[in-house]
Amino acid sequence: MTDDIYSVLLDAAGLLLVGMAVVFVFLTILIGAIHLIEWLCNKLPDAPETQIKPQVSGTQAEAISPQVVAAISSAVHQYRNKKQ
Amino acid sequence: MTDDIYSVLLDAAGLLLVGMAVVFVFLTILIGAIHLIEWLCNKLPDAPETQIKPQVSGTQAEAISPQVVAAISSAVHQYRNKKQ
Amino acid sequence: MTDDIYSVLLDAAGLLLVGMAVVFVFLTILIGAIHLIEWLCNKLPDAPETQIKPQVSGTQAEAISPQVVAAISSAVHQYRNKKQ
Amino acid sequence: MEKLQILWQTTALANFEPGQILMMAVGVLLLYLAIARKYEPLLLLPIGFGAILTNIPLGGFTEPGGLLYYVYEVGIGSTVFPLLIFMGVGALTDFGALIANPRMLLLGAAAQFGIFATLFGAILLNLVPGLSFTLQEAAAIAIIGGADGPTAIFLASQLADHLLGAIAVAAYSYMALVPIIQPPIMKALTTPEERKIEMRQLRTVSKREKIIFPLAVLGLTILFLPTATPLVGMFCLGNLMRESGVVERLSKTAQNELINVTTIFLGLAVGSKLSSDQFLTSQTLAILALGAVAFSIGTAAGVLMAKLMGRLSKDKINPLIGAAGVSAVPMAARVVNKVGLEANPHNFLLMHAMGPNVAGVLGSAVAAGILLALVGP
Amino acid sequence: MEKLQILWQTTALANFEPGQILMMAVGVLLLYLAIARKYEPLLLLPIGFGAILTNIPLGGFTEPGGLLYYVYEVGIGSTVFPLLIFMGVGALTDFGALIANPRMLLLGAAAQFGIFATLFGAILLNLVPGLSFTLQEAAAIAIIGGADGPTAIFLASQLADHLLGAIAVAAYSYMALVPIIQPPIMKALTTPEERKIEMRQLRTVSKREKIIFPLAVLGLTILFLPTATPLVGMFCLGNLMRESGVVERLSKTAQNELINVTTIFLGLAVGSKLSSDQFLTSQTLAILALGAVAFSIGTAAGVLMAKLMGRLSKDKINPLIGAAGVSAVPMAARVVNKVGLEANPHNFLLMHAMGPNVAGVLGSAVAAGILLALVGP
Amino acid sequence: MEKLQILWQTTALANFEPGQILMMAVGVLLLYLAIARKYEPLLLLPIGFGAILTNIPLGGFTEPGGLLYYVYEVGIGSTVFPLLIFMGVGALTDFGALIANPRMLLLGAAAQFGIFATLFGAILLNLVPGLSFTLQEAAAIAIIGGADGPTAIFLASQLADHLLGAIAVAAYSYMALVPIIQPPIMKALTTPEERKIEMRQLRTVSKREKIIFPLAVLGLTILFLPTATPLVGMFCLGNLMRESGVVERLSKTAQNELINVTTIFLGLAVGSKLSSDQFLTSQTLAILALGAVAFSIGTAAGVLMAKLMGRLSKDKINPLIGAAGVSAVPMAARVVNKVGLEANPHNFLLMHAMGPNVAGVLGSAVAAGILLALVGP
Ligand code: NA
Ligand code: NA
Ligand code: NA
Repeated sequence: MTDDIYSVLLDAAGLLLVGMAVVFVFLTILIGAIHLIEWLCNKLPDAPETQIKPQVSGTQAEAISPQVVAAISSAVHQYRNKKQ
Repeated sequence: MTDDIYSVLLDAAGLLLVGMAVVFVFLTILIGAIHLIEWLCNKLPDAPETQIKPQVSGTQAEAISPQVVAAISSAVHQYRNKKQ
Repeated sequence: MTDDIYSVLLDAAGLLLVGMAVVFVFLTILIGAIHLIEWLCNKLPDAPETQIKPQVSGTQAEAISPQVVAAISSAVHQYRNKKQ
Repeated sequence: MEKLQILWQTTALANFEPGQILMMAVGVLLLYLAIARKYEPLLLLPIGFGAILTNIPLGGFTEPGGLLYYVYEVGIGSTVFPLLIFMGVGALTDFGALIANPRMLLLGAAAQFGIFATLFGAILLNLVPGLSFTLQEAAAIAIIGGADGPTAIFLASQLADHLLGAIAVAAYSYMALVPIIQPPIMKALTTPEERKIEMRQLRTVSKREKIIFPLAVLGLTILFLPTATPLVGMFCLGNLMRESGVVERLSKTAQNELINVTTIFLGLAVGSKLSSDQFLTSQTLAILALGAVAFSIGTAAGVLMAKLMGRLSKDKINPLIGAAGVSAVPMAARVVNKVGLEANPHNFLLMHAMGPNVAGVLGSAVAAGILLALVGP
Repeated sequence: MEKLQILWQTTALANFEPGQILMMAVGVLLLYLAIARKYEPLLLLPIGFGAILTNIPLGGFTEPGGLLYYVYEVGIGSTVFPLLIFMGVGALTDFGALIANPRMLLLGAAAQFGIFATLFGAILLNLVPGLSFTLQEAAAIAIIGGADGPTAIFLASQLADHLLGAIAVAAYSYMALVPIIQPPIMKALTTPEERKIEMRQLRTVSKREKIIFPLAVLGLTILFLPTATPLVGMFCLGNLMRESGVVERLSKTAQNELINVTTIFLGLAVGSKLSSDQFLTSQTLAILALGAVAFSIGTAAGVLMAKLMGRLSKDKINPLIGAAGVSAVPMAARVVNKVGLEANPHNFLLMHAMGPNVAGVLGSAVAAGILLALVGP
Repeated sequence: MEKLQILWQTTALANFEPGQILMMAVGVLLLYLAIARKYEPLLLLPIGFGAILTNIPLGGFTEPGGLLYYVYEVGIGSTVFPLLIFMGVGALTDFGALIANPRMLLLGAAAQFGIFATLFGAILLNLVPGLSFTLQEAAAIAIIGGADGPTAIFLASQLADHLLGAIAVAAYSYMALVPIIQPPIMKALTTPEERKIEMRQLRTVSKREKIIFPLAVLGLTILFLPTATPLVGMFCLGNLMRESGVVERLSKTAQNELINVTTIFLGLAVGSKLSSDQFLTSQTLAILALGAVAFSIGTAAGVLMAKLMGRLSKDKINPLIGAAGVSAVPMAARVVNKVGLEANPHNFLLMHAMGPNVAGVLGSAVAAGILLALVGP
């Protein structure tokens, strides 16, 4: 019985060591990957970046739906009219 | 055959009586419960109520998404610019 | 073997002919249907049309949700207040 | 040529049965009512469309593998759709007027007389040769008198699946007809003086009362009527999300996207029960007639209860508001307001009618629970 | 150490098969096309991501219990996802330009020649050693020429499930490539004078016509082509919700939340069919080639039909608009507009091209119905 | 009278078991914490409500055919709900602060010590008479230390289904208690001088880096830890949709409607596991205790790691930010900011704490993958 618990405890201790080791190794590799990405992005010409930019703002503008814009202009107009 | 219908009719009449009785009893108890809630809410200090209030308006403000707000300010700006 | 392919090729050719024929017939009937609809709509009194119109604009207004309107008015007010 | 023959054999022209054509006409009629007359369009448009799709010869929409088959099994067979609609309705409902004047619950109770009287009436129809309703069928039909769509669909799907199409169509149609059905009854049972009565303004209700209310309703339902807890529970969850003020994004989702998506599919699923073999029966005509009776009796019972309460109460009660007890939120309350304004141009009854109106929702959910407990499967 | 070994045995490094690495590269390529080149990103991004996930060794995404397994079975096995997308597309489509000039339907019909000619071509490829397509497979591949994603997925899932990944990827890729594929064909088949032709302004279409139109389309489909009713029916439901004006909240939900959610899952589900064993075959290359052929033939047939109609008609017709008949809404119509502007800076063909463009959607749904009826299961 | 008896036998009053009453009280307590104290209301409100519903005598919510039964089987049994939430969280997460300072990943790694130490502690509790945890149960409990709701639910549903209710409740409760649990530990392990340290401003991160980052994370997970790919994959999909900028409407849907709908049902489904027979055990008390321990150890490990890194680094590091490594986004980062401001009113650590904070999400997903690989089914 106690033997059994000790074996499970050993298992758990193994998990503790292996788990923390793998977590650290994995995230350390990820650190390296991020540095690599930064290096690559600096290395590559900026052209595609600027190519993307204007269109990105375009899609962000799209995210504000036409109805909202319609609502706003109508609201602004109504507000203006009421004020006068 | 007719006996059968009469027995079902009796059943239906029973349902009519019991059903209406239970509906009335249930909703009458609920009337009592509402009065009890009112009494309790008046009895308890107002503190938690006021504690809730400011945050509630906070979450309501949250419900208006940042984009809507962004849309509005941009719309107002555009409108202003066009006016000038 | 080759016989088999020829029979499938014949099938495919048949599909080509029948398919295009049915597509054209179907869409030609639809052309007729659209003309019929136009004729019917012109024939029928305009009354129901005008009956619908005001309410339609009503539902479109509904599509702009009360919160958006609330957001707008509050935004306009805030904007006004900040300006002053 | 052979290919053209195969195609011809798959056309509807070669396979139509008269009943299917008739049911498609019913579908078109529902679309007409929804679009041109604006009768409960949110439900009747998808129901009408579903009715057309389900009656397409060889369309296979309601056979295993068909779209409507899945939608029905997943959404109504499981009772999930009506419960989600009920959660959304809970999130849309403000119980303030009822909490301010809890006696209005009695009007919501009285109006359920329409349900139980119609149940009795449906059983009476067994005396008519050719008509035959079991207690379960009668109960499913009677719930039309509750004037609440999701409650009717929930109960009908459990007590009399095969009548679901006719019951749902009747329920939504009569809810749309409230402005036509109710006023004559309201006027017949009240004097012009009674209709002119103005009512005392309602007290304001605190946020905390509104938060505790749905929990109290749930608690009482748990104690006394567990069979009503699916309906009442989801309704109270929606209402608690609304009033708690801490889960705004969940509450908005329940009120909008979730209820909209569910409404489209619920409508299609109900429409899929409008197949010719299930709808074109003498029972359907009886259901339509009984539904109208149920609505009328409920309205009358509500008005008479309001008159009685007015006599016993020291505060004046305009008996018109009893008519709102059938639920049909918010149409019935608006009709009360309109009839009240006709009698007295300064008499705004809308807020006072909202109390019995939401009480009627609770009342019919309670009635559904009773019917489930007593004649349920 | 034993634990490290177990971990190692679960890593991809120890289990990769070359095909999986290749398919992940395909997934990354699709992501690149979607993000950097903006090729139909709404679909190709989830498809590419799904392709990566499905090829993870020991990932188990497509085994029973895995996420993509559920998504595929629930959404595509049942055909529910493409139908919901089609409902949303219907709610997004304005048929005004087509109703104003119904002859444009002939252009939408002509462009379907791409489908049927490609079907014939796919069968011809059986003469090539190592390639073998059944009629069902050929029909599923040919539908790429319909230039309509949900239609292609719907048909492929029913006729040739195992080719679905390649077919969907080809369909969306070529739709994204419309601005590159179509202009050379359009210019080769037209003279500069023809491209300069300006067209008469379209009449305004009444609300009532727009409401009746989807019902007429549905009615004709029911009569003549019931196998097309799932696609056409859901499309018409969406369009009716849009045009009826009485169910604005359902229409908006179908156009936004519902179509967005479905798009995410549809893309993932399609991506889950890009497993190495199903995609890395000689058939896939043939599918890509046939898809390009189908698009090109459809474009050419549309343009030639428009030339023919221009000769026979008293109103002038710019033959460029025939190219929009392949559907690929609204990209093809925009391309027509652009090519037209190049020839004549005052020539705005966009509205005139919308007619054949939406006609192409109907045309390919009709073609899908014919294929289902004649070679379907 | 007989009918009244039948009704009485269906009431809760006649059927209550003490455990059910107790669990309903737990449900009410959760509602109180959610509404009055605003403890993670988005989850605890539906969980609390689900707990009430599931303990209704004869309510049948969790029996086959009941609403919560379906919701649980469809959503959690399949792991679909936590994965959808994770996708939404991915779409809500900005990795900019982490990419600008990738070493912060080490803090996210250190904080996972809370998980593995607690696993060991749970096994140690087997020495206490009456308590007994298998390795699988211990792992499911330990994940509470990951301070991430969907990760905890995902892992618990696969390793120890029967403990899911207690584990989810503990996870969300402790996440809500972060402002109470963490500050004393942070202050005990740091000197006032350390807490005053201001950190160098972060560099700006380009759009392209943000797009490639989720793909890199996915790639590494595929290579080294395939068992974590469901969680990490959906998270990265959400993040890629966000950062790619080309599928704005999908990203918004994942962040709003989809996550809201899923949250409602996930909460109800988790609540359905709070049945008296599964919750009222000595294990539950141990779970609550172990959860608090896990949180505390994770916080301490993060802070100590930050101190160590500060000694070894040439840039100064405020050790407080280590506490954010447990995840609990964004609460933990806000707590760091607050404690930092107390020590130095000019010290805004929020952005610096966001790095370890999102690193903690990745860290606990990685830890979950390790646990699945080593003790999984
Ligand atoms: Na009612
Ligand atoms: Na097409
Ligand atoms: Na964590």
